[in-house]
Amino acid sequence: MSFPKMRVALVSSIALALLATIAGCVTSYSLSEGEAERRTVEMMKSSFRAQGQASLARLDQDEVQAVCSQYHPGQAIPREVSEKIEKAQLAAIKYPAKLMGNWQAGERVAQTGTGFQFSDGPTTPVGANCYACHQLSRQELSYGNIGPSLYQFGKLRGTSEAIQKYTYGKIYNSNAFSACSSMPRFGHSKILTEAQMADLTALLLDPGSPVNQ
Amino acid sequence: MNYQRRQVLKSGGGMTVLAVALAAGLIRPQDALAADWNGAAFATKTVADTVKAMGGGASADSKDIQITAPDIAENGMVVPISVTSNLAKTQSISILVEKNPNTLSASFDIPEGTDPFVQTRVKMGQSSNVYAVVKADGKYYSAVKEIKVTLGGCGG
Amino acid sequence: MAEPMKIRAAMQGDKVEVKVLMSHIMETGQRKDAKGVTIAAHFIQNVSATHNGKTVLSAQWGPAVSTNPFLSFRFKGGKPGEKVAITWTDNKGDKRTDEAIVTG
Amino acid sequence: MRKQILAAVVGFFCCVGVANAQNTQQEIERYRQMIADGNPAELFEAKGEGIWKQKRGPRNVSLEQCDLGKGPGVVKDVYVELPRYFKDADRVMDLETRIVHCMVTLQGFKPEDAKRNPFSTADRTSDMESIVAFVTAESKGSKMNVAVSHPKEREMYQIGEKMFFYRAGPHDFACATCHGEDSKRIRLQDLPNLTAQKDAQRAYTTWPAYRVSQSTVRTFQWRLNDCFRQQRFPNMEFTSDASVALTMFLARNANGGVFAAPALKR
Repeated sequence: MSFPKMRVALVSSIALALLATIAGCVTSYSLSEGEAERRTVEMMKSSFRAQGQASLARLDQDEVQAVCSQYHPGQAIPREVSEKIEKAQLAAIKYPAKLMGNWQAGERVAQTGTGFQFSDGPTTPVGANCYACHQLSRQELSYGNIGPSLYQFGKLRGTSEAIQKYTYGKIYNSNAFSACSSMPRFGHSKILTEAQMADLTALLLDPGSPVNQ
Repeated sequence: MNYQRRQVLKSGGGMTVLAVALAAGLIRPQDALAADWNGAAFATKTVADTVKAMGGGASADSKDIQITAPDIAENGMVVPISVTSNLAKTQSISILVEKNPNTLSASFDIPEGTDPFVQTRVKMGQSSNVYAVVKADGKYYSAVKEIKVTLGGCGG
Repeated sequence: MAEPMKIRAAMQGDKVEVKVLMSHIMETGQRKDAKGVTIAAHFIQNVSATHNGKTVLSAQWGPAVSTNPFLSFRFKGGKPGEKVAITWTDNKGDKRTDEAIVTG
Repeated sequence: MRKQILAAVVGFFCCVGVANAQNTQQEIERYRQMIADGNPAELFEAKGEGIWKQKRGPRNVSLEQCDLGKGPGVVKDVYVELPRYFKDADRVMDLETRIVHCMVTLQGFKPEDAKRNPFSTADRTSDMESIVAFVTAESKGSKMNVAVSHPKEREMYQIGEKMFFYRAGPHDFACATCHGEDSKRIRLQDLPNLTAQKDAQRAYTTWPAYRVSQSTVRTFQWRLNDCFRQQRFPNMEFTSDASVALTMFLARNANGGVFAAPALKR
């Protein structure tokens, strides 16, 4: 899976031109595009230090991250680029036998914002922090809006096998359905366990879940 | 015991209060250095007990006490609260948070010539009813307001 | 050791409005440090405000008053140029007094 | 005070009960107005001024002769022109980097000692936070005016911009994930769109800030460090080149905004 260099370069220069317009005043950059990219990575590697579970290897981008860094939020991604990402990411999803777990456990995962930070110890719970970006149950007033509201997610869609598979898959790898999504690839990047993702699927789909009241 | 404690507290503080509070195991010695600090009241865990420890019986609801505070606090570490009493001869204003580990947050004596008004900020461990208890002309009155505390930030 | 307070005292009609910020940790005694050891309670217990030798407010506080406490109140009988003094005492015996001049 | 009365009136007419998203926002706004009067950051500004003037370090001198960009001893309005290129160090520096530089060159501290305690923790306070509170307060009311004229300033801006959009780590986050679009929130916290001038101005001009959740003044260096922590990146070193580059990008984008910090935040 590789992207033609030309296209990436072209797209990123368009993106840069757009940003230069927004920033307005910066008329000229002193570094060429390639040089700027090289220096950025080099500077980051010399400016961060590994701590706890966060090693410097985290600064290395995979292909999706590298490509998606070229497109700024709200900016359209060319169809051939997004299709390529979505196809490859979809093919890599691993589904468990049981897609729906326990919604109560899912609610805890949705409320938990810790895990994977350099400040988190080995026993710090790992959560999905869904409420940071999504509305889910009505009882929780403190929710964000980076992602769409998921209130009544299951009530509107039912709990068919296909919906369960889509829901689990979206949690597992958001980029399989929406290239360069802001949402972490919870399964692909091994953030959550299979059981946690099944519990979140239940939180979204189970008719008894507060999300569907 | 209860009667005796109230008598002691009514007497206005001093070593007796300290001795009783220590005997009850409510506060530790270093918490009670100040002679005019009602340790027993600050150790209470219910609104009724706080009012008792301050020397009152039951407090009556009053529309003449106004609590100004947000319905929702963005952070429980700093919850702004002001209390205005329109009761004649207001002598003291106290702020109580029902669900904090200890109910009483702060108590203010209002001398003649000072407005029956105070504004301060308190910590709230969780969403709770907040009471303003006012002593006026020797009697106790109260008002209540619910304040929700939200969980903020990125969660980590 | 204790840091100075910030006191503002200003005429509001015929009254003096006083606003005070105090530098104090207001440790509850309920928190634990990184090693899991409970951090001892450390908080202001008494606050008094005086004007021309007369007490215009006195307060008793518990550890639930916010860190770096804020206090505001109003009293009658003050004039621009006069002093308002605030004193706090904490449960470890630390004490601090600061003054402010009433502004017009 | 008038704001408080207005807020009280608004609150009076606002229904109590199950709050919907809109009046949740309204109440949070009311909360912010109620705490705005009486910012404990003032306590830190006073403390910082004391530290600035105190003779310290192996050479036992104060920081009063430190050149923050407008000549030795000038503190007024320096922050709105930082970061900038400093010839004596041949480096673009933000305020914290320059303070460390002065602690080393004037006071004789070892660099590692000068950088040792940049952010307060639960059991120790940071002098750096107080010094920064003092210096930044001296720019209150002035307009952001960061230059990108020196080649090294342009370079840092360009690299800072790249860094802003750089997605990495287990969560695929970049700064832009949370700060690249209008009207977004995490939980109930509004997220400034740092690529849009108005938001960039409002955000940058309100740091440093007294954080009520942390009972201390947090600096812009802290803001970046903690964003990267939550981005699941490794620990960004205090006053590192990357931190200065990103600050350059964000400060420059805030040009024209009126500086209003140290502010008061959740």
